[in-house]
Amino acid sequence: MELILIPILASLIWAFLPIKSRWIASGLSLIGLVVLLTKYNQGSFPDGLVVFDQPWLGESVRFTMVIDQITWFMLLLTQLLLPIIVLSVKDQNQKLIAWAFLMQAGLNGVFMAQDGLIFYLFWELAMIPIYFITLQFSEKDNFVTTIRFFIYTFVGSLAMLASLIYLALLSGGSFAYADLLNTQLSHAQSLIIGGGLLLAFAVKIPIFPFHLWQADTYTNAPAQGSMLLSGIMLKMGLYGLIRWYMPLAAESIDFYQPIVMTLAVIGIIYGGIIAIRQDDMKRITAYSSLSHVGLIAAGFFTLNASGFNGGLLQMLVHGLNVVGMFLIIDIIQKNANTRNLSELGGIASKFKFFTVLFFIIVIGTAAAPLTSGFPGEFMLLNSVFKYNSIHGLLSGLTIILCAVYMLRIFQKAALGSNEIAISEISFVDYLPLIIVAFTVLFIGLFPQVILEIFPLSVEKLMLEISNAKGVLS
Amino acid sequence: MLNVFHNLEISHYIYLSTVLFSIGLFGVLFRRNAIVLLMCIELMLNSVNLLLAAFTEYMGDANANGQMFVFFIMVVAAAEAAVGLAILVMVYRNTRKTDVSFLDQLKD
Amino acid sequence: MNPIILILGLPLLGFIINGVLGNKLPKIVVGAIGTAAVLGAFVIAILNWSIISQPENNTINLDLFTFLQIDQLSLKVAFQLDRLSIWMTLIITGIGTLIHLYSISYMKEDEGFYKFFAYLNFFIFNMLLLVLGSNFLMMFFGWEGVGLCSYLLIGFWYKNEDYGKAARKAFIMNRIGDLGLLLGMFLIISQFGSLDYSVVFTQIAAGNTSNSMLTAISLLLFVGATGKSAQIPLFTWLPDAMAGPTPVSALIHAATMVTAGIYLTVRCQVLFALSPLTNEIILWVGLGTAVMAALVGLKQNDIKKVLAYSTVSQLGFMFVALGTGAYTTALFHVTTHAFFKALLFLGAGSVIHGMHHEQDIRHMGGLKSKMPLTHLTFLIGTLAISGFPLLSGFFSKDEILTAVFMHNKVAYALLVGSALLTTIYMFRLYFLTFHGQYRNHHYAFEKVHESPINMTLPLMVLAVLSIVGGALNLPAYLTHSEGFLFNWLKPLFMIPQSIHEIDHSTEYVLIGIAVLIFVTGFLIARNIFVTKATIPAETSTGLGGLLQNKFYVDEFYHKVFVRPLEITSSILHDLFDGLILRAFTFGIFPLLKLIGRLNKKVQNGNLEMYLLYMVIAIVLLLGVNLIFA
Amino acid sequence: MIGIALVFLGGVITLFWGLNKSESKSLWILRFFMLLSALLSGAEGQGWVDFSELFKWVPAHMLNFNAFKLSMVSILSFFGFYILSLLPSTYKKGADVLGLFAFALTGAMMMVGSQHLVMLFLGLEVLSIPLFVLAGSEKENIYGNEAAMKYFLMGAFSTAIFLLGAAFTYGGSGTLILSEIQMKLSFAAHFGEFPVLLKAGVILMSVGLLFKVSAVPFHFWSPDVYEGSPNRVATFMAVIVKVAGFVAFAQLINTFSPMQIWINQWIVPVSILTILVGNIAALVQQTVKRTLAYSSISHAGYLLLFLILPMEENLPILGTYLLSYGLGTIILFYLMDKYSADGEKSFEMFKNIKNNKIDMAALVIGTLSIAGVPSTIGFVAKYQLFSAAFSQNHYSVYLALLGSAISIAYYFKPFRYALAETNEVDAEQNSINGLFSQICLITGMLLIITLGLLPMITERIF
Repeated sequence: MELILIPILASLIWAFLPIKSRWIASGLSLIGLVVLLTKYNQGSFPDGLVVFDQPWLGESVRFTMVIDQITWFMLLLTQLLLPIIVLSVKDQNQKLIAWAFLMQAGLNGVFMAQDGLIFYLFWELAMIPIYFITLQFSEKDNFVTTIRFFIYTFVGSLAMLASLIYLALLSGGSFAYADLLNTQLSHAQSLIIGGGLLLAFAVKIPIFPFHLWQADTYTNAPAQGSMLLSGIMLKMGLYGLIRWYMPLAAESIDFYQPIVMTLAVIGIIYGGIIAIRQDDMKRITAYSSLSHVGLIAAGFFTLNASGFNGGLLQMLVHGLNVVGMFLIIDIIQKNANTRNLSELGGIASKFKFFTVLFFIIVIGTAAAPLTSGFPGEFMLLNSVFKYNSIHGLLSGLTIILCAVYMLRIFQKAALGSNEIAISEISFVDYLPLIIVAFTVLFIGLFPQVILEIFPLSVEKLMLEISNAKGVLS
Repeated sequence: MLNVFHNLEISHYIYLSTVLFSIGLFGVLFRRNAIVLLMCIELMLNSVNLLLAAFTEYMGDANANGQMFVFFIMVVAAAEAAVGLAILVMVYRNTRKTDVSFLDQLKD
Repeated sequence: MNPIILILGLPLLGFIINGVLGNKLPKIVVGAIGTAAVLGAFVIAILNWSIISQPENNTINLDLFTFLQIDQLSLKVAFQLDRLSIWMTLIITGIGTLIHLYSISYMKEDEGFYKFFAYLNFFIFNMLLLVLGSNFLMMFFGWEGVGLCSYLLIGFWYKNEDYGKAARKAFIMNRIGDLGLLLGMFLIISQFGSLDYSVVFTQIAAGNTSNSMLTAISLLLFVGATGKSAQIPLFTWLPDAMAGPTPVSALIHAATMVTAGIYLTVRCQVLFALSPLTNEIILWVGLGTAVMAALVGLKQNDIKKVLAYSTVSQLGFMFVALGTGAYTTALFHVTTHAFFKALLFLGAGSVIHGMHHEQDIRHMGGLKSKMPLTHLTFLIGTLAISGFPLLSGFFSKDEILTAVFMHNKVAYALLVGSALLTTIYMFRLYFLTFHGQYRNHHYAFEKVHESPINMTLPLMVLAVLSIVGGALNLPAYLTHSEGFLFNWLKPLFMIPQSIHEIDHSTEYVLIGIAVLIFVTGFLIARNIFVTKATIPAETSTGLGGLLQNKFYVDEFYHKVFVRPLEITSSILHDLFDGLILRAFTFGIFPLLKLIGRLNKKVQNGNLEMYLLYMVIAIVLLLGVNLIFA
Repeated sequence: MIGIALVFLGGVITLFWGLNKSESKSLWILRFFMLLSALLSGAEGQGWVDFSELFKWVPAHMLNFNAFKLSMVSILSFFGFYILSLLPSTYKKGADVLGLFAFALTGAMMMVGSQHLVMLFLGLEVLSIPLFVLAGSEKENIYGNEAAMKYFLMGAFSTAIFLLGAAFTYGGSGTLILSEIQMKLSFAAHFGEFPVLLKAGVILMSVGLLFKVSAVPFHFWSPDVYEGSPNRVATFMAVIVKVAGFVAFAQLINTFSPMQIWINQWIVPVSILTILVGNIAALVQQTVKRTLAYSSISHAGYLLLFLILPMEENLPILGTYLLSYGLGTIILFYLMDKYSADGEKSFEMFKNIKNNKIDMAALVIGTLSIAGVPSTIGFVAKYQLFSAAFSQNHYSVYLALLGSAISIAYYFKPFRYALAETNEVDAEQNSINGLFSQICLITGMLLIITLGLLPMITERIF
């Protein structure tokens, strides 16, 4: 519970007290991490530990918070990324940090909530800040794109709400996860309910045809907004996929699996192909993350252990890498006042260390062995290949496309002859990058350390899913 | 003479008041002058009064709810008429018109 | 202390030291560290030779930790030092040492000196990872790692856009191959539930795997091999890779990395031996590569480009050998080729260094007098590669030819032709560079100078090796027993490879043919470039033009793959993403706004209309719900 | 009951005492009485105090308040108080006009408490007639005049319709007491078919109420009248009339609950129509005030969904929704009123709000609540209403959700100017609001958030 209260408190402090030091901010955000680490033993329960449980609204809704291994891992992802992001906030928009904290609270809630409506509540709560961040701290008037993004995701959320209400109606008016899980659905019902949930998550992830908001929002949002979005928010969708959609509407998986798999694979290639030609670094990152996240979604939908473990691992990795990319973009933009590859180049001659970090993150994203990108992608591709060799082959193309556009970024931004005027990179700018680069190498070398976090819960989850599927068939 | 009224049935009253009501209604729809509109509305109200009275008589309601209602309606109608005319005067003072079709400043 | 840790650790250590504080250290120290690291690895490998060579338990294993554990499948970071890997290790570290030594003065002026040595050491580390790994995953790590290093080293002079392009091209083409390898690994996982060599190979040898499956796996692995070893269709990156510093070309793009494909095939001998279809494909791909590259080599004027195409062609030879099932022979040729091709590249480097970065052979000539050592060693290299009797190249190539002759006469004929071409273009290169009169007007003949000792020393060592290298696997007709390498590798092969029984008469005929080829080629080249002293024209036409432009393969790829991809990308982004999908998604807002505007018509401020609407509504309500309901 | 008495008293006092005086003093008197009534009836609603002894003389079949209705009365008077506190005077002298607010509020309470058609009718009129006057209370304002005229004519017209319906009902059932009508109906239900007179009656009476709560297609008056009349009056119409109207409406429909299925047949379409028209029309509005008017229409649409539910056990839902709707609407109207002071009517008015942190917060919270975004009471209300309605009718709820998705597009328009730092701010226009309204505002925000996060409180209230 403190994982929700502390950030809210911090956000209030930041919103109304005139503090301006990002060190204090990241200090505040580190508290969450510390608290979480102290909870590791709680997180080690495979079938979850109830950390908070109070009636919220009538008999139907209980404010239930549960931490199991997967949850703990997702919380880790959040608490790990937030300090990095907060540390990189520009001085002139410190107020952004308040929103970031609020969002942290929402995310923690989303990951811990064990009650349908509470889940939805935090889901929205986590979405509000990003909207305000995007609107408030961007360079130009981007109301239209932002409102589109908001409505787009809001429609998805409402579809989810409708499905949850429907589900609760069938489960006898209770939103408790267990009851929803034990509700048996007819085929038609499962299609409607599953479709609603799926829509919400697919928009958030985003899976191929629902990605339109992504590129626009990334390019318009301030770098930190993009980090929060791509680093953590997208993971909400993926988490929802495995924790809420699959077990609850398992009867519909057989129907949706081929559709989603195909769409995801299309998205993988689609994003990759588009990314190789873009000029705006943020756009490239947006489309690359479309393809990466598509791979994760595909991996989940293969419903095999390799896919689940790899997907979870890749969530963390992708979060770190994409945040690293945005950090780099932010630094470059701060100095060169542009992020268009055509106008960049020649950083390497001035900033060797920066270039090294840049390169590490680039190959990390391109999933070179001994970097963090590889193990997750290996497992995911393996699982997709196991599901269907054609899908496997097509989604395998991502390692080629990804190499193409990532190296292109590196080439055009860092290498080359022309000299862009980068004035100075302070230590505060370096620190988050260093952390990310370190994780890239560490996870690349010892992925098993991460995989050790959540094996039991994954097994349990997959068991639940297969049982729920079994109910109908 | 009187018994003519005695063998009137309830249906006649209903028809009559409906006709009256419709007259008022169409008046409201097709006349432009605010005063006429006001009168038409009064006509509608009174047709309702007639109907209520008739029903009371017809059902032999012991404590005459309906007729009691009639009095309330009359009172309210009077109050309404007063307010309406006041508004009308106010409008007339500002626009020199009593024609409602000129009231189209407020629109989307 | 497990030797593998040292063998792998020393280069890694060198990489870390040079990479972290190389810019603080003086250049000589940096060079020393780099060289010493590799030399150390070499020495340790030598020391462990005796252990490996014992007939029983002839492998040293090292299990570090579990990399991934996916329910049953467990992928370990594990290494093994067996007869094959130690052989490769010796080649890599041995030649690596020499080239490090060479680079100390070759790269003297470069400000990226420490970076260069760090990269080189890192490359050695990855290459060793590739050959020492005891499962496919480790090999894949090395596989991609060397690709990464070659990317870094090709683009070493990062200020030059074209070099950067070449580097990216190399990496991406390798990635295409890697995808094949990756998919092959997935197939292996799904089939055998493990990636360890021992498990997989024993299961294959047990022979309860469907033939089609084996073919599929081997084909996918071969796709990976074509990428790394620059075979058709993925060869175009190697000539461009010459953008890198010459020592890099010598080490990576001639001696070691490009032979990874052959190593892979030899390592999976049991797998390939059981899938004949794949072997046929390998044979013909290799053959095609050998001939095609040799042809192109005829018309190149950049000294390094010629050598590059010769490398491609030689790799083709090796794959032909593999295709015929002569695995030892392939490895033998790998070895000898490593010697003389490294020698040639280093010699070329010495020339370039001596002529202050002039690479066009049309602007050379008559250097014999100015740089005698280089000239002599280069000559030896040329002789070796073009199969001068009793030099290393002669034996290895002859074995290949013999094997092909037994296998398929047509292939044999083509390969002979390719060998002939080899001789011709090599001597063309040699004559144009060292004979005739000096043809460079920008750089005075007087300033041309011989390279310092630590550059020529490696040349001499390699020259010696190129001469005696043949001794490693002498043919039966000399020793009346199988060659040393053959016996050395024999315990490794779960399926004994075919010893082509061949009567001596035929064999002598074949040898005669080989010698004949050499002589003819030599004479042709001499006739053209010495007697006639022809200087290749700037641009040649007809067939010549075709060859000079490398059969327009690059242009073809660009037209057929790159360009369409770019166009698709633009179309997808601008048209589909930007218009169609957008219209379908966000088109709803204008639609709603339109309806909203219609409402303006209704809400027009007119009282009577309002009343009318209300009355209509009432009538409808009453009518529908009283009469019709 | 005590509420009616107090507010009426306050009204009378201000009427006579405030004659030709400036507002401020009499405003305080009025606020005091309204707050008092809110507190007392609230307390009575919770059963802490009991005033029923004082009002034994009121016939219970005419006017009767149970716990829920008492809470509604309390909320009504609180809203009255809140409106009068937040929205300042628009005219200098003539505080007697204030009395009319009190009387209108009295009428609203009568509607809430009515057990008898006559009482319902009286409440309706006592609520409406003062509003006719108030709409035109700016005598020189031509728009005010037009608004008054339109509102009056259409109001009177709808009254007539309502009365016809009442007459039919009387004819059909022979009584005007709601509970007896219900009894008669449940007898009739046994014989299957219901008398046509009653059906016609309920439809016509509903039309009268649909007009009051401005449901499509009886909504035409509300945008125009809101726009024409002073902000304070507009707020009053938007909030008080709707709250009272819906409580009465719910009760009326409940009276006819035996024919519920038949009623749903036409309530659901009307509700869907209202939701869609309200939201879509709001999208294209230029002025803030009209947008708010249409937003209130769309909320009427959501609320109509309540009428298809069995009333008794769902009353808390109605209460919560009305509470949330009132709070959000009043805050937004307040901001609109405050920042349109310089004549700017479009959404650009909000670009000056950056100077005032509290107003900013109010804008954010109010908008989120009215848009039904979680962690506000608006979400709790919407969720409860929709999930209850879902059990009766799926499609209407899906459409309602769609509607609330659309509504985001106009609810968040202010932020374009309020947040974006690209817009310049004229510094002298930094508005400090008085301490009192400050406190009220903060109270409102706290209510929204607290009830949003701890909705169990609302269950205690209703």
